[in-house]
Amino acid sequence: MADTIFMALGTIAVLSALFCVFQRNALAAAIWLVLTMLALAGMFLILGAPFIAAIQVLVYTGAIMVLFIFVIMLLNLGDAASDIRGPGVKAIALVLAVGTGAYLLRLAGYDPARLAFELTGTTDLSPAAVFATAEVARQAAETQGVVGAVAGPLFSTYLVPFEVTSLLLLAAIIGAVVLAKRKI
Amino acid sequence: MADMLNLIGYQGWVVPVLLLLPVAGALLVVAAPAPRARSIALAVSLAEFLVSAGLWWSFVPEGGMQFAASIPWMPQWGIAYRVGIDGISLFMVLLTTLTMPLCVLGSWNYITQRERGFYALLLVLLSGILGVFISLDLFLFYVFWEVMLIPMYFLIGIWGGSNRLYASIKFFIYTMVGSLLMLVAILVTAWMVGAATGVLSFSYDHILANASAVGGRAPWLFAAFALAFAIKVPIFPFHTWLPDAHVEAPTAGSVILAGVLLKMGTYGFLRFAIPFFPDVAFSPAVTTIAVVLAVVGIIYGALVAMVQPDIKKLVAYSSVSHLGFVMLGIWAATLQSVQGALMVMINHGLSTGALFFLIGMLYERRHTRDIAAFGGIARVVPVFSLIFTLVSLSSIGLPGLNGFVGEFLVLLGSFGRFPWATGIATTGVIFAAAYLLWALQRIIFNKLDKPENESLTDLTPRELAVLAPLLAGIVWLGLYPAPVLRRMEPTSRQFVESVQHAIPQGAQAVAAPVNEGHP
Amino acid sequence: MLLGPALAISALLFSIGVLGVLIRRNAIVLFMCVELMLNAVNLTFVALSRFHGVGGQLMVFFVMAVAAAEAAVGLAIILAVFRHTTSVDLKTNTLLQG
Amino acid sequence: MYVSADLIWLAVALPLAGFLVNGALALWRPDAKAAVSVVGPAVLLGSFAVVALIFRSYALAGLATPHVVHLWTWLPAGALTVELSFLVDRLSLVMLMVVTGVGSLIHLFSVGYMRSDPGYARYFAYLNLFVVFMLVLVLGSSLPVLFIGWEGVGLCSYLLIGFWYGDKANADAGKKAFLVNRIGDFGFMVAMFLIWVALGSLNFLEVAELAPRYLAAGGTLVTMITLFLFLGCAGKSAQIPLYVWLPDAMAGPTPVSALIHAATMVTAGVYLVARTNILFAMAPLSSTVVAGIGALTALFAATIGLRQYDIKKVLAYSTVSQLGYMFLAVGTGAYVAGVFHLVTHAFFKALLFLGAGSVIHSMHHAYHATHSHEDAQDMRNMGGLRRAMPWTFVLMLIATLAIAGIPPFAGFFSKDEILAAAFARGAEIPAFRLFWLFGVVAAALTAFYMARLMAMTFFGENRTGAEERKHLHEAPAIMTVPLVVLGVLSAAGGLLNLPALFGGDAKLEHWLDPVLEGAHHYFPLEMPHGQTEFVLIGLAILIAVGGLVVGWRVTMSRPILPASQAAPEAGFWKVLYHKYYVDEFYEAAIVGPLRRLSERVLWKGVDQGIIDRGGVEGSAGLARTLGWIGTRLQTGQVGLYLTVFLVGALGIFFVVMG
Repeated sequence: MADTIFMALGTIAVLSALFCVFQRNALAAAIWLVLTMLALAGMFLILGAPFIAAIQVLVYTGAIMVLFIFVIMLLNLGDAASDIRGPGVKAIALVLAVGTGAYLLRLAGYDPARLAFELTGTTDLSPAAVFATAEVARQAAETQGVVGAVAGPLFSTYLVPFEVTSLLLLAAIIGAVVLAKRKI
Repeated sequence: MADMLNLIGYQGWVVPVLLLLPVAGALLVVAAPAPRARSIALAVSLAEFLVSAGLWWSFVPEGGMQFAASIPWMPQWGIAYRVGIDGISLFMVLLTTLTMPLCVLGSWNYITQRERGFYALLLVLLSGILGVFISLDLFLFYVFWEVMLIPMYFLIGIWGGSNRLYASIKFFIYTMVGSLLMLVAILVTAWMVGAATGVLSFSYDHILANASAVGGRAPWLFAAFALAFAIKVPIFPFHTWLPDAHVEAPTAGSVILAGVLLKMGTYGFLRFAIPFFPDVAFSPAVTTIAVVLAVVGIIYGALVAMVQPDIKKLVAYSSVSHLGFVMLGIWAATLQSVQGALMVMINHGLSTGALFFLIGMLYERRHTRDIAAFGGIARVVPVFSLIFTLVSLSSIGLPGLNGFVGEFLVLLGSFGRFPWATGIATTGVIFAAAYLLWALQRIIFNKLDKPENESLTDLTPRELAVLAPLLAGIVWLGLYPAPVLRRMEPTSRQFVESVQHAIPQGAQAVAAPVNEGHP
Repeated sequence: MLLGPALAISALLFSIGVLGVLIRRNAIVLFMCVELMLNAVNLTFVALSRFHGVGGQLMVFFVMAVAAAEAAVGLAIILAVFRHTTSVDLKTNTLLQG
Repeated sequence: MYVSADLIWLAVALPLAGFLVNGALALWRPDAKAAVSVVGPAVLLGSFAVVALIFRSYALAGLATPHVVHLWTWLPAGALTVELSFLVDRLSLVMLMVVTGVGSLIHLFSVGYMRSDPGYARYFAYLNLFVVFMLVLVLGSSLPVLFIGWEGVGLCSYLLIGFWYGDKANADAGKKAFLVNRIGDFGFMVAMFLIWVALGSLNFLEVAELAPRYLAAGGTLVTMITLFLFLGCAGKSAQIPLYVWLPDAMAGPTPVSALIHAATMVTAGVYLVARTNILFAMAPLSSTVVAGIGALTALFAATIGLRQYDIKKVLAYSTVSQLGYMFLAVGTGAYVAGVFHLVTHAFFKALLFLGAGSVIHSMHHAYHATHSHEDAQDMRNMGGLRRAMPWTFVLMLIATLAIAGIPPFAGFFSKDEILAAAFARGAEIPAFRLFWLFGVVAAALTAFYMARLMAMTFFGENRTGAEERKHLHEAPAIMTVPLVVLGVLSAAGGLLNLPALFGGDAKLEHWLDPVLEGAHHYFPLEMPHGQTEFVLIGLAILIAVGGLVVGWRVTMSRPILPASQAAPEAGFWKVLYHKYYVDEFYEAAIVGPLRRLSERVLWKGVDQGIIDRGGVEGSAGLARTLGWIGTRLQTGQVGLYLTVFLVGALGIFFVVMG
């Protein structure tokens, strides 16, 4: 059941992404992207990352995409003429995109067993044994709750990156204010 | 006097005080109100000079380093604060500390903008230069070498003449190219010596004792060191930054540049490049190149100086000529020539420094350095003219004044080894007289035919105070250089003896035709 | 375990993002395509976090923070450029020309 | 009273003190002329007194050994130790007497001559300083110490020639003198280096002792040393090819010409050869060169003197010519004759110059009084001055007879001795016969141009101008008294070294014997005796008298026109008048090309062109070009950047990850 929903969501995500890319109207493209993101949030949920799913909805769809839409509307770009490049560029782009996709799609063949083999170099161990620590973490998450499982490492192992992120955001705020203001 | 200095433990604290006092003074200058900056700078530089003056008595005329100290800095890489003074650096230190208060006093009214920055940079520069002459750790040496470069760049770039940006960037890039190569050479030398001896250390003594460990790389390392120093000296054809830098720099900058900074190049040869790699330095090919370039510098500098319309440029090219004598003396590596080279270094500092001061004083009055703008001013400014003549004569090398002592010893000492080159170099005395006397005539003699020169005022007491110490030095070193020569003799002897093994015996044969029946 | 499908979807989304970046001239849309690519990567992180522990999820968290910062600054830049040239078309905006 | 030679420093210190006092006055109290008038000559008279007393003590005690007065150590550098010390011996004492004696007289004369000049104090400061350096030159116990004086006198000469520096010509002349001397100094320095390399000492006494031991007589080394030394002498003593500065040096005040450019400084070269006589004696080739150059200069300068109109220029070329005689003497090995001629020449040439100065002084006043701008030194503007200036006329006549070589005046004996010596040497080295001939011809020319000078100046009609004539008058006593003293010396100076033939005892010869012992050994000279001597003397007198008569006849045969009305020179006279165009040749062949080379090739070409434009800016240009190529990739099209970026990223992926 979960697999089916996952595949459905995946299909929605890919299709709406395609619409987003080929949609002439910037506003519409943004709406299509929102749909992709929501689909992704659902997929995160299925993949066992409820916290990420939540902030995906909150931050991406709720904050970032709203910002995009806000800017698009502010600049009144809703019905601008087509900004899609000519056929020559399109052909090159298609080749590159397909190349990238073909290269990356090789990842589709991965399953836990192969992952375990690549990590350990033997087939003796079962994936469950190899990924025991992950299993432990998942079990801890179940006892600690959705947020607790993430919060623990975030404030211990990843404390420094976390703090740096806060600095980055501060810098971004100042930067955005400076750039956007007409006169300082 | 020496006993009295020992009583206050002079030997122990003099070097750190010399290095730190100017930096502290610079901070004080920055913190003080702008009109006070020059007084503070003068007080600090005078104090510095008084502190350094004790070296004269406290220094024992023996070989080896004195006032030495060593404090670990980055022990894992063998870098330490290692300092010391010997007969070579003693006079460079004294020359520097003597020049600096004069520079401050000479800039008294010349600098009217951003005084604090100017005087603070001067003091930092003082510290940097002293560090270069005092440090006995290659890393420390390199640090000071760069520390010195930056204030100089700003002195030219901010307080310079109309074309100052071009000049300062040219100066900076020229020096930087050389010093980066030197850094590479320092690192490679230290690393290879460390690999061979098992002790990674930037200590001068350690590297000097084991410099043979570099083996076949020696020519490349020598070349890197030599290029850095050659640019600084400057040796033809690396000299073209000098006229531009001199012309654009403010008076104090020119004085320091000519008086002290150029000596860092020759000092580098004497202290590092040659003692580390004597076999390379005195190989026939390198010797030929060095001596030819030295002689070319002497003649070329003098000839080009002769036709300069700008007084400062004229003096700048004359520096190229004078420093050629130093290079010749160093490469001849006889006791007389090396002592002579050291004397030329001191003398050039005194007389060229004085010349730049005089030109600066003229510039403050007329705002031009064009020789053609003057003429006949001896009538309106007799004291200025007298001093200008005296200093020019010192630069020409009139016996009885300081310039002669150095040139004479260099040429006398070099003649046995390079009779032809020395003979050609001796013609430099003719050209030196030509360019300076011609300039002298066009500036202070001839008819007073420019009305704006009629109202020139003669030197003020402050300006006389700037020139008096230099004039005293010019006359004193000309008539009684013995105390100076005696203090530098042991170190010079050490240098000569340490490189003697590297001088091929065949090279001595050059002097053979004039050697029939030498005692 | 959905690893393979998740990675495949991620690859497709990423390629679509690349395609969008290459064929669009509108700076804002181009920017959105970049976001799309970031999301594709996020999917990979989450999918693999099931095997490598919670670090992958945290990485997604950081990516989002960076994306947010980037969006804020990037859009501000676009606004500033638009104010200057009244266009967000990259063809007419060649300020980066050397 | 015995005065120790140790006190000789006092003779130097006195003029030095005078220099300091006068120099200070010149800077701050230029109007204190009375003080200057006292201090200037007094210090020199004091110096003369010191020297005279020491000389007397030496003579009475019959001391022959040199005495070294050590002052301080000048240049200690390992094996080289140059002491600043004075060497008092018989040779230096003779020179000291001349320098301080003639110097004192000229200082006294200057009091009258320069009194009205605004630079009076400065003048005496320079003059005192000159004497200081001249004494150091004479007294220096080693080559470098002598070199201090050598260059110092050059400096003072430079300052005094350009004394009236407001006129560019004067400043030019001073500079020219210094520069030409510097060429000579180059030779001097190289000679010092050679001596140092060969002998390891620069001290005169040590060199004299070591040279016979370590140098091969007639060898290359000693020849090179002496030739380079002679180059120095040629510069200082105005010999071919470096004589050109001396005639121009007449731009200085006339007493300066008398003191520096006739009596003392220019004879320094002769003194140096005499001082290092042992080296020259060991190098016969160099000696021949010295004598040859000397003889040639004597002749060459004398011919130019024939056709000059400036009274000082005539005397200047005459000086060059007489210096040539001195070099002929020392080159011949007749060092005593050289020194003897040096002394007598100092007397009569100083007298001639001072007399000329007296004439110019008078002429100048006359023109000044009438605001005329005629040339006060041009002989064509003079004539008949014997009436206005009888003292000057008589004294100059004595000097003329002395220089022309009329017995019993001083010049006759010294010149005759030189010619006799050259003739005698001719027996050994034939070239000397030619030199002798040059000397004889030059002697005739000397008599000729001196007769011309006297005739144009003192005889005939006065051509100064009707109004100006009234202002011509004899010089004041302070100027004529020194002239009288010099006149006595010029007349009786021959007694110093009266040869046995005339019943004398050749005092100077014996006096200098100890100094010249070594030279006599290596380069012995047998002077002619008996019949040859008589013939030579007769010939010399004949030539002198003949020259005078012809000179007088030729000059007086035609009316002389004042300078402003004179016709331009023509033919060979023109070549002589223009001094063989040597100055023009030097300018065109050496000075000009050197300046153009420096300016156009070295500075503009090499420095600014190759090094700066090519090297420095070339490398900057290279960097800029590379950067420009880089900018071409920066189209500003973000799409293009992205495409390129993706291609690169994919490429890396495929290559690295397979």
